[in-house]
Amino acid sequence: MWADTILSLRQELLVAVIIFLLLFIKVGAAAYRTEVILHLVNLLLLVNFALGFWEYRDSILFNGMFHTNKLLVLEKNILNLGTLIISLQAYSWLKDHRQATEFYILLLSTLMGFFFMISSGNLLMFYLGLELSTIPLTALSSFDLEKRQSSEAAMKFILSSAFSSGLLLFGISLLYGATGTLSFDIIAQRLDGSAFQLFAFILILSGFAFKISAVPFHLWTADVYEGSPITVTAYLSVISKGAVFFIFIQTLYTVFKPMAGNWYRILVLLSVLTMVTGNLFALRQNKLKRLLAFSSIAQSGFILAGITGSSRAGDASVIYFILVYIFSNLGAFGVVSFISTQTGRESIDDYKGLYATNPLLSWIMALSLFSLAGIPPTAGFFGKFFLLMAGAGKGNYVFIGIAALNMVISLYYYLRVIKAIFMDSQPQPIGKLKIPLLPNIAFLVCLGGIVVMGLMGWVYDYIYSLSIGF
Amino acid sequence: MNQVPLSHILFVSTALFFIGMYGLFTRRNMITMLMSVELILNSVNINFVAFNRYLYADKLEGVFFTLFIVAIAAAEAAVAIAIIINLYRNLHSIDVEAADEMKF
Amino acid sequence: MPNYAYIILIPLLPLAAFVVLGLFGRKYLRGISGVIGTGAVLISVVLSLWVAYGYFFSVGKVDGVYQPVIAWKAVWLSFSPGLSIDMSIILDPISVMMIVVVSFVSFMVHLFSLGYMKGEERFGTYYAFLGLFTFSMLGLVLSGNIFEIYIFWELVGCSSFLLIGYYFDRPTAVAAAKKAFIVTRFADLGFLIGILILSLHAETLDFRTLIQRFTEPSPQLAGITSASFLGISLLSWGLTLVFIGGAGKSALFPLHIWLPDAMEGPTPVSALIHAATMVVAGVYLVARLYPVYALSDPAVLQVILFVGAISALLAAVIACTQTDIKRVLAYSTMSQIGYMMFALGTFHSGEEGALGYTAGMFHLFTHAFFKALLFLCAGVIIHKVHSNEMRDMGGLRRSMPLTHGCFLIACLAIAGIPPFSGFFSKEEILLAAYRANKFVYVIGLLTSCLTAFYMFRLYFSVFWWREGGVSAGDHGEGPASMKIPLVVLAAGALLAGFVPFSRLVTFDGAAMDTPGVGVFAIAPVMLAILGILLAGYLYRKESDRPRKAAGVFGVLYKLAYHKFYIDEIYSFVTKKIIFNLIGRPAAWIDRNIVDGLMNSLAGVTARISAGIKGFQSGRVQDYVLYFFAGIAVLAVLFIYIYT
Amino acid sequence: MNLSLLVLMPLITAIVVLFSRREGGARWVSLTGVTVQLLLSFGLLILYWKERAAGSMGMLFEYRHVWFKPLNIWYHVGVDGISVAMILLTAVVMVAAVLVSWRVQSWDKEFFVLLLFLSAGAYGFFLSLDLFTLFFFLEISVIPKFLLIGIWGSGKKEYSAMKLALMLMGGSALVFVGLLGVYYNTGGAAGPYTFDWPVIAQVHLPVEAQRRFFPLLFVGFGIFTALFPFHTWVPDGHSSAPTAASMFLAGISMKLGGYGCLRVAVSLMPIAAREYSPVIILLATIAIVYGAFATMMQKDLKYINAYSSISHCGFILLGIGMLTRTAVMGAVMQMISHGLMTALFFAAIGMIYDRTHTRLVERLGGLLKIMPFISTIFVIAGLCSLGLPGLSGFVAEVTVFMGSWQRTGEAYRIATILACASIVITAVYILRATGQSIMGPVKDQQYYGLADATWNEKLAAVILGAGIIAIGVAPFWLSDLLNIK
Repeated sequence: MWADTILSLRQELLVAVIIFLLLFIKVGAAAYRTEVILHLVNLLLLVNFALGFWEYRDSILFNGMFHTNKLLVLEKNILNLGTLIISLQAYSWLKDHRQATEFYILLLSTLMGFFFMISSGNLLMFYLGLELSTIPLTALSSFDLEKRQSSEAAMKFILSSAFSSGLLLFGISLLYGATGTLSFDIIAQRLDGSAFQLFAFILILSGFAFKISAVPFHLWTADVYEGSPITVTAYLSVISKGAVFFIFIQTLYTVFKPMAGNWYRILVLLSVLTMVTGNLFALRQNKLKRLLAFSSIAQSGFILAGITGSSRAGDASVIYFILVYIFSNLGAFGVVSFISTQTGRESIDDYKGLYATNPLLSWIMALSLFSLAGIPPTAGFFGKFFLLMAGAGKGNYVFIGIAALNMVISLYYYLRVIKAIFMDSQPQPIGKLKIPLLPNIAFLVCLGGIVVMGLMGWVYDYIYSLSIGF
Repeated sequence: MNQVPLSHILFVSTALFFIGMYGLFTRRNMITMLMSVELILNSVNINFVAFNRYLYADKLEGVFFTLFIVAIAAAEAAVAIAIIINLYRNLHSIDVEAADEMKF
Repeated sequence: MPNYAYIILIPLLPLAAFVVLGLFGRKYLRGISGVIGTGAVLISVVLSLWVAYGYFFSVGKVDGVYQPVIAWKAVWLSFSPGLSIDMSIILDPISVMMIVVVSFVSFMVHLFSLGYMKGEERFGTYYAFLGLFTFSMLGLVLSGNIFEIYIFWELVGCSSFLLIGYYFDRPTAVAAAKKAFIVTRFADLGFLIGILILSLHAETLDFRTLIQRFTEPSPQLAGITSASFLGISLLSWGLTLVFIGGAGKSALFPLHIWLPDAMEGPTPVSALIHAATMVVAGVYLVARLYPVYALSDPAVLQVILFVGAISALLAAVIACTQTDIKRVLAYSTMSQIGYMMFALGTFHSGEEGALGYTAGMFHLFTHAFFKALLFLCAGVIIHKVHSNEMRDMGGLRRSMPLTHGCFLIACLAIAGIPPFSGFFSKEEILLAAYRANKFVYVIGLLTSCLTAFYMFRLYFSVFWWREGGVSAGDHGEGPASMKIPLVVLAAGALLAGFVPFSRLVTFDGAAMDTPGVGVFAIAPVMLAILGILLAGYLYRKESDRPRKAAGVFGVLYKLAYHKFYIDEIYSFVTKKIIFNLIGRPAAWIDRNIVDGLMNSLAGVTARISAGIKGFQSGRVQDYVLYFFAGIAVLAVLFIYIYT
Repeated sequence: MNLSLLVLMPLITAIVVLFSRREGGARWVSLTGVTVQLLLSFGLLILYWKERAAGSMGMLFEYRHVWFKPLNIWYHVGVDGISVAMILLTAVVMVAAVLVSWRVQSWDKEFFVLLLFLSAGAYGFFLSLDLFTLFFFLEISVIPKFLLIGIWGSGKKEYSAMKLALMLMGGSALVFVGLLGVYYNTGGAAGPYTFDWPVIAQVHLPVEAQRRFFPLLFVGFGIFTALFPFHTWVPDGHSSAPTAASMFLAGISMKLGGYGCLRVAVSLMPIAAREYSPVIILLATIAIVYGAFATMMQKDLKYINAYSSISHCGFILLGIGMLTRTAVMGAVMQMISHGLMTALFFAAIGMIYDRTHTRLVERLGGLLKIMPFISTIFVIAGLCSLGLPGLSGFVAEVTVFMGSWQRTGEAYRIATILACASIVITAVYILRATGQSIMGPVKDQQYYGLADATWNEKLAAVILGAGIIAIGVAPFWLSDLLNIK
């Protein structure tokens, strides 16, 4: 019995263990060198990643509060992998940072929050997971205490997220009033698509939309991404977004299935708005972090397009895309963060002539951007293709056409970066940079993921075999 | 004894909700904005309790949810205050208008 | 039927010469390239004479009628069943006659060039081009397939372009080459479309089948005559367009403008291409399709008749006024070709109605000799005085007696004085014209008189006019390699008339005995002599009579001197209209409108993105406001409107 | 024969190039690679003839391997006559391209790697029988072009590169939507949805779907082959690109479009093709005539050739639009002929530019005296472009004309005649360019002493010229190779 619980909770528990370990280290004030802590954490995250591959039977704990099955384990593992990559990339930033331990405590508690959120079977559990992840995140985003922008970002983040969770809760309360329960399964049975429930749903949706930064709930994104430490930005843009997408698509496909007709239209609208706005804003950016922020907004537009497919292919393609997206986006963010920690330069113009001095970084950046733009043979191509393919399943080709054209627009600003790196030159280009071991490993993982993912069809097959849809 | 109908209570909570929102939109002071958010959360609490008491009195889900919300609101407030203080260190002001360095 | 396969060697040998010299001529074979080229052509000459002998005297006739023979055939490019470009060799009287003429004159020119072009830097290239031309011309005359003839037609044009532009560092030469190519290309467009029209309805590209289907009653003939465009039957369209192609190559009015300029090429080239062979390709083309023209569409034949007559007269008039020796010859060429053309035009369905056919071919045959001779003489003269202008010459008869003699023979021949070759062919033509159309006959007479006049004007002002002439730096009349061709050709010009042509080359292949020309010949000969005397009176001695005479004609003279301003009209049309009114706008539109559209798409996108940047105001309160607005809009849209 | 080898070979070569250490090792490695590739392609040709002689019909050397099973997406390759011809073309052009870029100084490794990558995309495209595979390879080819032009190009290279990349991506976006449309209309009774070309060719797509998706696919592919009015990337792109890239761009990449129009749009949606063919023919005719006139006004040799490419690719679209067997065959011939011709032309222009550092016609002159070889190949390319018999251009154009003429209807006839008329204009601008830059007196004294072509340039020119003449003198083997049903 206990063993069963523990095994089902293995990923969450291990993360919790790490957190407590770090707490003890901190409180015990034992003077460990930061490197040791970093290595320890990375190692344990790696162990956790390995645990994810251990197949264990599906189970439902705490009378329906907590679900777990192969799909969820996979999703958690994807998030875990992303976190691991980020922490590897952050190595050179953290190793001489005083509060490395706190950073990890916060980071991992958000991770645990996401874990609980995506395997929640109940609105209460969902809310707890969400907040467990949101509040540390806001703290993280002001982690550069002395940087003005950082704390400004944090302020915007906490206020708007508090507001959004307020609306989310209001929606939940209305839904509770309408159905009289908090457990997903029962809600699904009791939904009838009445105006009242629809209003509740829209409020809840706005909570999700805020997290995945769908237009018009996205406005915090750019500022927070720009202000926060790049590591946190990377985390926000892939892990947090990915996690929320996981739970979002699950709730849509299971809980709000009766309302499918309604939310399909809403999602199409949001998706178009998100893609277009994200791209249009990204066109004009000169700061790379901001550009990537808007590009990630546009990406969520594409993911929404995939969700609208509301088929197994839709679910599978979304998960697949998020996996790919982790590699590509972390590749790009990794380069940006590495360069900015080394030289503190973050604008596109600073990258002029980068290729002459740092070919490897340039190629990583280029491939990641191509993957984000969906250019073959990078994995991003397959991700985008499947998303829109799933979306087209509904036969709404105008929508898909708009999405396809948006891919062209997005290509423009990605190519601007490429142009700066490969074609332009400047008086004092970024000097030759030595990449330490751990970030290098992270880069290679991203690169490998970008290059080979598309050619390994079985990955998609596996995800598809687990995914849900109707 | 005749009791207050549910709709009245819902009206109160909704009013509270919009008051909070209004405060959030108009107040320049970050602390006040934070308080308005708390108002919103409290309106939610009222909702939960009311629904629970009036419609689904057999279970206590709503009430428990309220408890959690209160707790989390506290945590949120703590972090928010911390952030705001930190911002004040850098900005020497808690006027939200002052913090719009990053835009467009 | 005997095996004619070796005939393929006749065109292939010059081709081989072209390939070899083209690849190695410039570097390795520079010295002996001339010999190689000449040798190759010599073999072709022998072969073609052998073929001619065999065809005319031993095997060609089947029960008294010369049969066309397909000596060789291979599918080259097949479009659809029955419709394919074949590489085939057809033997019939005209083609056999033509291969003799072409290879013979070409050989003469090769020989002549040995001396004339000696020491040229691109000697090998020159012979390579000559080889290419000879190959293409022989291929042209042997073609048994209308598309095959078009192919060689183009190749001939190209090699003519290359040879005219041989002195490529002379801008005038380059311009002339361009002009020649483009004008003929324009005409060939007509040819091509004509081919498309004819072939589509004939459902074949093979000459014999096509002629057969269009001359005997057949569904194809019915189809093409019934179908019409702008009220004219497609058959007429097709034939006219094909004729336009021929007119372009043969420099008939109004497509003649390229020929005089083409004289920028080396003189032997002018002799070969622009006098004896290529320019008569048009005549040959019409002759090749003659049955169709004659039997199925007399209307087009009328067009041919008048175009030919006008060209003949016009060219003759212009020739009287030119002072550049080669240009005079060029215009006379044009005039003679006009002769041949209207000879073909004179078909009528009386007895001996096809006399014009024989006559035209006959004139083509004789003309080749004396016109080539004239050009080669001109070559010798230019070689000597280093100038094309008549006024730099004069009184050369002492210093170059041989040339003088040959030139005189040629002039008499072209003037149609018996017993020189030109006489016979011309008489036949005039006779045919007389029977067919009196008006054209008069034009013919007038032209022959003018011909005599300008030829002797040329003759006198080159060899007489003033005494002494240039003797400075006098290097005789060139080496033997230049003399021999003159003599041989002179002999040809003298004797070619006695070939019993009407027994060999006739419309229906059956022999036809020439009508006695005796009495009929008086008038033309008298006129010719009159012309000669007039020329002698004006140009024999240096005097200002010519100017006076010119003054008498006044405007006419001026017009003729400026070639009736046809060149100017053309250049106006091309420069002003085609370039400025079509080309320039097209380029402008492309850059500014079409491309501008594409760029403006990007511009609009950028403008929009600049326009909406205000939403990202940086104020968290605006953010939450938009957040709430978003919810409100969604709620309104999807709760009240969509349900 | 395992066709995937043709795709892998360039990639392997590229990898070897990456690890080639020695100075100038890159070019030798890539030369070897492309030569082997050329031999492979010839081997393919011979095997293909063997198979056909043995009487096997349909696609040959097919190979299927499941890629994304749940979506029924396969890696599926196979060849028919057309693809064999196109592959040969690509191989030949690639050898020439590597040879002419012998003197790439900066980042030569990257240059050759990108070039090889580009070619791999083209090979894959011509091989693939699964529409997904096809699209995959189609899009692969966009980015290398961008980098090649942007890094090694000349003039306003960034602008041109960006324009090219965006317009081509726009094209492939349309193709993408079209393909999805096709995919979702294959299923139903005929079994699961599929991208598999032979299968789709069997199931007849519903007419409605054809009407909706044919324009997307045709225009999308058409942008690649300079369909009016989406041709404006061509002049800038071609003229800014480095020589090898221009050769490949004009020679091969533009043919991807034509091939796609034929293989995907027309052959999968015959009904819609017939309905839309007047529009196609109209656009093609405009492209032909208008392109030719626009060319007449150009002053820069590369612009001249680029615009003439628009006009010539018009013939491709015209032939495809006319839909008669002969016309389509002519279109394919034109693809191959134009590929060789324009590659040769760009090679010659590149050589001239390397030496004189100008491409402006009025600055050049009398080159025939100084660099006879280069001038000769320039003239040959020009003559081929104006359709001189004995060179490939004539064969292709004549076939297109004959085919178009067989389409009954006065409008079609007029379109054909206009197309024919364009050959005169072609003659005009080719001869103007030749007359001014190659012939005439030497304009600039410092041109004296400029060297003629080096061995590698000569080799490149000879290879391309051999192809041109082989087709021009003996077209029957080509027409046998691509007998279109």
